[in-house]
Amino acid sequence: MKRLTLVILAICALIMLAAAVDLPNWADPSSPASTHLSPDFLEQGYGETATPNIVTVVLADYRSYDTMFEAVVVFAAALIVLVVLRRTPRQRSKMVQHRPVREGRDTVLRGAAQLIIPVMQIFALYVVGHGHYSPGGGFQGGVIFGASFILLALCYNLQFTIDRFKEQAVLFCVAGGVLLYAGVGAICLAMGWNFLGYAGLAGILGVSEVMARSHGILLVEVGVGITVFSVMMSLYYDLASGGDLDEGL
Amino acid sequence: MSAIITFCVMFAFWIVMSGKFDLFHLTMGLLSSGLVTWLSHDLLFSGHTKKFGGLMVEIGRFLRYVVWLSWQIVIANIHIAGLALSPQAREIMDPHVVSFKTVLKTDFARFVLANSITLTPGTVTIRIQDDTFYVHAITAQSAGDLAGAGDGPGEMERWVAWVFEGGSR
Amino acid sequence: MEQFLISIGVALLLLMLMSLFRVVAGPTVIDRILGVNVIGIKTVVLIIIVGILDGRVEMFIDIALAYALLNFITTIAAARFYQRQSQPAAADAEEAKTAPSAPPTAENPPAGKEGSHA
Amino acid sequence: MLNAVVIFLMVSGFMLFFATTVGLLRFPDFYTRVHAAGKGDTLSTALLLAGLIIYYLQDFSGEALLTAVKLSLIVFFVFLASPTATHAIIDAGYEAKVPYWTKRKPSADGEPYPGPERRREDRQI
Repeated sequence: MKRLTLVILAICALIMLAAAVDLPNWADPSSPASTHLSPDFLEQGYGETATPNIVTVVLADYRSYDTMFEAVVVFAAALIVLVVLRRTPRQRSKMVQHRPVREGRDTVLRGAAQLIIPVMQIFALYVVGHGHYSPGGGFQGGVIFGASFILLALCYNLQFTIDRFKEQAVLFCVAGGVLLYAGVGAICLAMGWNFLGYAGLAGILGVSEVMARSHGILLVEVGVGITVFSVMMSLYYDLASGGDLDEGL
Repeated sequence: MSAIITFCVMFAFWIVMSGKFDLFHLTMGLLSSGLVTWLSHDLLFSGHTKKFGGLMVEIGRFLRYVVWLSWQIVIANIHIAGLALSPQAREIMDPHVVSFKTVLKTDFARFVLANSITLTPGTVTIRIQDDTFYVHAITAQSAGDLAGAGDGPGEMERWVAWVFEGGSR
Repeated sequence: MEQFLISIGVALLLLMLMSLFRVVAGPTVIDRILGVNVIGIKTVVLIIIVGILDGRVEMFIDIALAYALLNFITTIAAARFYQRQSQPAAADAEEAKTAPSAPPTAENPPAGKEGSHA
Repeated sequence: MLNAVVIFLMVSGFMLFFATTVGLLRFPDFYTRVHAAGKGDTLSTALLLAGLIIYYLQDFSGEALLTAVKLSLIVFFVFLASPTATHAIIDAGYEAKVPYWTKRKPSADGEPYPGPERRREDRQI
């Protein structure tokens, strides 16, 4: 079986190497991507979407399908970890508990956490909201927002975090973020444009088509942010407690 | 009350970070501050006096404490840098662990004291178990500075008690 | 002045490489965590120096702030994970509660406020 | 004139970081290394950032002021986070009973120096 795997891998590698010969050279100024696509994006990006950050425009508008399925991949990761690790209460009793001894020791970490966490959350929302102007966007902001909850779970304990943010709510957010992304695309479809053609939002939001694309980018960034932060929390809940949801690290 | 203060502080942070003052971004800022306030309004000022005036007094006293503390931090850094660069570091060092019971009541005051101990010369807080501090001291003299002479609390602990619990300095 | 900033940045990088020795050599895991923390904090300074040389601080500062936050969380998480691994399992923990949970110190002072002078 | 201040701040921050690194490399055990890392890191980062803030504020404008405020936010964050991280690390090391270096001799009645070493005999893990 192992030998078969090796053979298949070797064949795949050979095919890829053969295909790589035909790729244009790195940073070749005469390759199709450099002669047509990049200049077009750079010249028309701001005019079409009123968004100065070209990276955001390419990520969330020109190749929005790709980003949507990236969000779906993250969503699938959370589901798989949930399926593999999460235990039902009946299975739980058979397991040996490993409870860390921590009562009365967390004073310093709690003091730092209560000051840092709110600032961190507003910073995360700023990163999501200002993806149009500075580096940032849904993925980065979502990671920081999720990390703030992980800090809460580390400095207090996992049970405290779960009491504030129930597992059901987290899973609702996991699905809701992807739904928001796809829903924006579906609304555009319903308005008679392409799927994820944000200009279709112009009639609903009451703005020009260019501004509608800018707002559409913001909406899908928010969707990605919700997905990423809730997926991080879901992963942490399951991984830190081994699926029991009682004691974290 | 704590929710209102948290909202104002969060909105100030948003303004500083955003630096854009058009209607769209300000609305976004209001929404974000509201969301953060809803999620964690009980965190930022937990364990403090609930009255606005009392909070102002605490902040004012804390600033005076910071002035005193910064000088201690400079001394600490000169001390540790000299120790690191001196050729006979192992002769000067005398590491040992000190424990003492604190007089501070609130968790936040203990947090401030623990971090101040970590920042000042020759001592690092290892652990706070209930109300006992375990401190690692790198020289014999730094342990003496920490504990203070006689029975009463050390100088730093009196400062922290004055800031947060209104004791005499 | 730019020359000065560049040289400071390069010197910081060299010192971070020296700290990397502590990460590679150990001897314990917690030593490595300490070395990584030191390097992480200095990376924030390095990012801002690059930003100033590039003339786009307002962009790099977001990256630096995010890096500082994530570095802090990483350190805490690694330390907590290491701490949990070194604690006894649940069955032993019951015994440990009867044993003196306070680590004995130089003079193990009784209740009351007293430092243990050498 | 301002350049001189910037150079002074950054060079002193750099010297502190140099001392930190030397201490991190040559101190005998984990606990003393934490001393070097925890203290030197905080102030040297703050000094380096302060120098950068002053350098950045030389061409003054409203936006530059906002950016400088954001930079000082990082300084505050370092002063808050660095001691906390130090505390978390040394607490974890103490829990794990990392070997302990001391000059102190066992006392007269044969008792070993009761540092963290004795805890290891207490629990026998």
